[in-house]
Amino acid sequence: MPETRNAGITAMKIRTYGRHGKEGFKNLFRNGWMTFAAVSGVAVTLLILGVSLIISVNLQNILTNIESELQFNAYVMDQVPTSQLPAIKHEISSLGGIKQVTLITKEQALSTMKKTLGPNADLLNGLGNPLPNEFVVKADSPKTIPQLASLVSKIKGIQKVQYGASFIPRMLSIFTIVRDTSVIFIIALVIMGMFLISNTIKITIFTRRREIEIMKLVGATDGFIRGPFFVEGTLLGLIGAFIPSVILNQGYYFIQKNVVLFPPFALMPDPIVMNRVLPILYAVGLLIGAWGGIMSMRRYLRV
Amino acid sequence: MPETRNAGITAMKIRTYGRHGKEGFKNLFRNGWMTFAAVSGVAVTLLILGVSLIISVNLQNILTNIESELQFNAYVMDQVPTSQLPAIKHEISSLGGIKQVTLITKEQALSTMKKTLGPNADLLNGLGNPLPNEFVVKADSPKTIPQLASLVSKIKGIQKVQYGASFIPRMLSIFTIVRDTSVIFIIALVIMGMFLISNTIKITIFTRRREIEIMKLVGATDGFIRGPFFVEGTLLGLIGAFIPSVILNQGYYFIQKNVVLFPPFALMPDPIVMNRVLPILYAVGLLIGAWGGIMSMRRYLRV
Amino acid sequence: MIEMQDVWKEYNNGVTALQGVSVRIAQGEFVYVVGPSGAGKSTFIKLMYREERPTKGHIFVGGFNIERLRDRQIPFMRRHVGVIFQDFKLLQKLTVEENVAFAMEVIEASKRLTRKRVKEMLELVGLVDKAKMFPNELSGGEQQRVAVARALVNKPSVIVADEPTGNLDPDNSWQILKLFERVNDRGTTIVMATHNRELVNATRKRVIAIEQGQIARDEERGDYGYED
Amino acid sequence: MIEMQDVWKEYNNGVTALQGVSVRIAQGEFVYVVGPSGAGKSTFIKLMYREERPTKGHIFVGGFNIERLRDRQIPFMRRHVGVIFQDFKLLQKLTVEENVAFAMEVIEASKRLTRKRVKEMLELVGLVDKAKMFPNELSGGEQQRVAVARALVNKPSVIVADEPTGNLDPDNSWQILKLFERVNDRGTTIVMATHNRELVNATRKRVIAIEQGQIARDEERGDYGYED
Ligand SMILES: Nc1ncnc2c1ncn2[C@@H]1O[C@H](COP(=O)(O)OP(=O)(O)OP(=O)(O)O)[C@@H](O)[C@H]1O
Ligand SMILES: Nc1ncnc2c1ncn2[C@@H]1O[C@H](COP(=O)(O)OP(=O)(O)OP(=O)(O)O)[C@@H](O)[C@H]1O
Ligand SMILES: [Mg+2]
Ligand SMILES: [Mg+2]
Repeated sequence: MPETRNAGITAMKIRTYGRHGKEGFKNLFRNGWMTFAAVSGVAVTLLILGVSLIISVNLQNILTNIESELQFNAYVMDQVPTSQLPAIKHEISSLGGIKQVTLITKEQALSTMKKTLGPNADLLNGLGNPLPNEFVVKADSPKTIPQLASLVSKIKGIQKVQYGASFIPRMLSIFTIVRDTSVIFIIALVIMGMFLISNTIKITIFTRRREIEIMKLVGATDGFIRGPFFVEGTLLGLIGAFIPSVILNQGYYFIQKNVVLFPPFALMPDPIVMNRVLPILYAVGLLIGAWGGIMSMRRYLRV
Repeated sequence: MPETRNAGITAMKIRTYGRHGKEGFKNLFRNGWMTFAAVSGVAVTLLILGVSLIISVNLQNILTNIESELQFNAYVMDQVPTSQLPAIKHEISSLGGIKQVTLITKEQALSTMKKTLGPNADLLNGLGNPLPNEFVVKADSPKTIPQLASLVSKIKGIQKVQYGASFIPRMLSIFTIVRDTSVIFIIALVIMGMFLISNTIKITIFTRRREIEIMKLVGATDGFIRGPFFVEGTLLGLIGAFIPSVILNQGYYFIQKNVVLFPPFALMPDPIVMNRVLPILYAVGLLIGAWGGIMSMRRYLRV
Repeated sequence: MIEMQDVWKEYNNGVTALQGVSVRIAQGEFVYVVGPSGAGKSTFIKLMYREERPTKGHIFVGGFNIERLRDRQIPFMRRHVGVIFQDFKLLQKLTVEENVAFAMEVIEASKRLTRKRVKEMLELVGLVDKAKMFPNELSGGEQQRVAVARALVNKPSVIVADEPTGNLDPDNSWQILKLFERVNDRGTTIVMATHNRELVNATRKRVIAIEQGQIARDEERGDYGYED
Repeated sequence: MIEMQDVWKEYNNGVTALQGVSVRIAQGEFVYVVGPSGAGKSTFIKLMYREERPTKGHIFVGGFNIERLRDRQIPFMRRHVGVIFQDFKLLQKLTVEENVAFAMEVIEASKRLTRKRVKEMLELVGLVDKAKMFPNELSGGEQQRVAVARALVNKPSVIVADEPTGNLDPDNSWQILKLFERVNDRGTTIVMATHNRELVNATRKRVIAIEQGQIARDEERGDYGYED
């Protein structure tokens, strides 16, 4: 026989891809409860991951809402005439990082104060208006508030700037911690989820190592053996992601419709959350299902 | 041969228990990476469970802290003399569900107001003190605040009761939701964790079904076969719980020492949290490891 | 004593492997079971230690009424029957000596006795130097001899062997057969399914021929038959 | 053509199964490999399709230099060698006909040809009526015949068979042997390890006797030997 046989490696026939698809699909059923165990393992893992993602996404949103409500007050000097207030407002607005500037005139402030004092408000009568004009300033990011406040305080005509000095840094540190923690937590969870899923698949394939070895001994190429496993793994990942995605979608829709929360704490609308969460679930499921399966069978191909 | 053979069932010898222990321990090593896969699966699942438990425990604590700070104000009529204030204070305190009552005299209130007004405080001069005496009342539970407020308002000498009417119910609904959600979430997570772990063990044992069948055919009783599996499952659960418990303990200790948070948001001390979380981890790990293993091998014993 | 009364066996897939088999084997007999591939020999043998259950009929083995046996009594019945399986059924995670010892641990024999008997048996089948090896490190014939050793180590009152020499060379086959004869001389019943014409014809014992699930021939001091 | 040049095989556990084996088998030869249990016959055979790799020495099979083969070329080499394994190695999840067809799917033969060849082969080994059954529903001999069918279905240029009649009655064994002879007549090399003295002595072909890992005898038209 000629030595040229060594070059006998050819591309796979198209028909063979069809076979892989069919075999992969069949295997799903032939492996019976083993498939069930693997799919349900993947589904449960992704469900946990999905719930955590949804919570995290909403948490981020709530934090953003609250942050956007953080503000400080700038009191205008008494001697500044009302006509000059728009100019000051404009000056404040033109600082970088300002989101919104609202003028509260001394008249508005007084009526608010009267409301606060309630029946005792009479006592303020005949006093004139002791209160100054003020601006309520909202910043793009709460982190910049101390800095912006000091800038604003230097604007001509501004007497004083006031903000919850103790409150903001405290809030900020908690926000930062919650946000960072939740991001770390989610990343860790995705990694662990991937680990759990690939673990399940690894064990599942371990039960079929003999099968793989036999195929190899009968002359199957690695690609030929991988084909159906790839299809099977993909389907497994797909089903394993589909189940939690349906549960999450329906469940979240229900909760979001029925639980009425007030603005800063409101749940984000269903489609926005799902558009962020579901792709991650499918990506993890599919990737680990198909790719993880192929990887963990690799060692049994060395026959 | 006599029919009396049918009664040949005897109790297991003590020596045999020693053998089960030894064999179970040996199997842990003989099954090599399979044991590793199962243990790490259990460990990761319990780690996720543990982190969620810790977060939940702290969340509950924070909510309790915040709740305990919720309060309302009761303004005293102007005509009530200062000498009668202690009596009113006592009357409020003696209502059920009151945690703390603090008197803020009109003088204290005025100085606080002056501080708030800052440089404009001068404007209040020569006005006398328009502000009333007031009591700050903290309740045991925020839920009772509306009710307590209405009771206090009926006390003689009390002019008016004021609380963030819109704020409290809104906070309360969020608290209730967060608390209930986190409890449901944790329960669901425990169940899913149990499912994942028993799934892993089920697949692990599936790979050994032939082994179990052979033992049965060679004359081993169910108990004899279960023995080493029980030991192995117990060890597996124990190790699988030990790893996350060490990680959680060390990790939480580190975080709790290094992350400085302010009172209502403070993290609970390490020992208190761990005393609640670790027993759950060990219980889930051991229970599912030993009992789940035995259960899932049952079907292979029918030979 | 082994007795079957009009035993039928239909597998789940509809194959009828045995059709009305009745046979009586006295304690201490040595019986060959012969017949073509797929005739029902293994099924016949599997019924004796209840790996398979008959669809119909009664089976008695050494005082046990096989179908009436409660689940928890099965192991105790099996301890009186040493089985050599056609596919060996060795525990892959145990070494050769541990595989043989397992049959004795199951009956909670003392460590000392176990060690002694295991050593004896491995000597008899010629595998002392492979004692520490695992089954997948053995040749086919060596695995088969481990299976023989495990079946005999407990001195069961009945030995059923399903082609115990299928993977053995004539020399080793003869040795195993002589071992069986010695054990048989001590009063142990032996039922052995075999394709080995040489052995059967040379030893002249009772031969039960099974064909298509039925007993076609049952001769004292018979021969293998099927000569062409 | 199969050639071995001073081949040694030491397993990981230290057992030396082959010690300096050199042999040349021409294309179209029919060779029996005989020898006692554990002599190294299976090892000798496993080297030919690279289930095991030699510790030392060179092996050539049908134009392939076995040790030099790159990993991705191995499957293509194996397609020229039909193997009947001592432990059958059937795919438990596939039916009988699927098991046989698998060897043809691997070489991407057309569906029609596959169906035709599978049917032919099952007829030859007498298993047409068991085509839809799974291996664990077959008797030992039936499984062995499936293994034979799978090894032959591709018309490989070399067939290596490790005790292909170990679980078969004499009748079926003869049938398999005749099948081999027919295939051999068409130019296929056949290497067959066997313990079946009857077959070897009745057909008189080249006999290679392996003892303790060495070739003890290599005779054209030899007999089984080892008579007592
Ligand atoms: N578990 C099973 N499920 C379904 N059918 C079976 C099963 N085991 C055996 N059979 C069928 O029962 C018949 C008898 O099988 P058995 O194993 O008893 O044959 P045998 O005489 O031992 O053959 P051999 O000599 O080849 O081992 C065969 O046709 C076989 O296909
Ligand atoms: N995978 C393995 N690992 C370690 N040792 C092995 C392995 N396979 C076989 N051996 C040893 O190598 C020697 C030869 O084994 P081999 O299977 O080649 O024998 P054989 O001639 O086929 O015997 P049999 O007729 O019993 O099948 C034996 O001593 C066996 O214990
Ligand atoms: Mg049989
Ligand atoms: Mg061999």
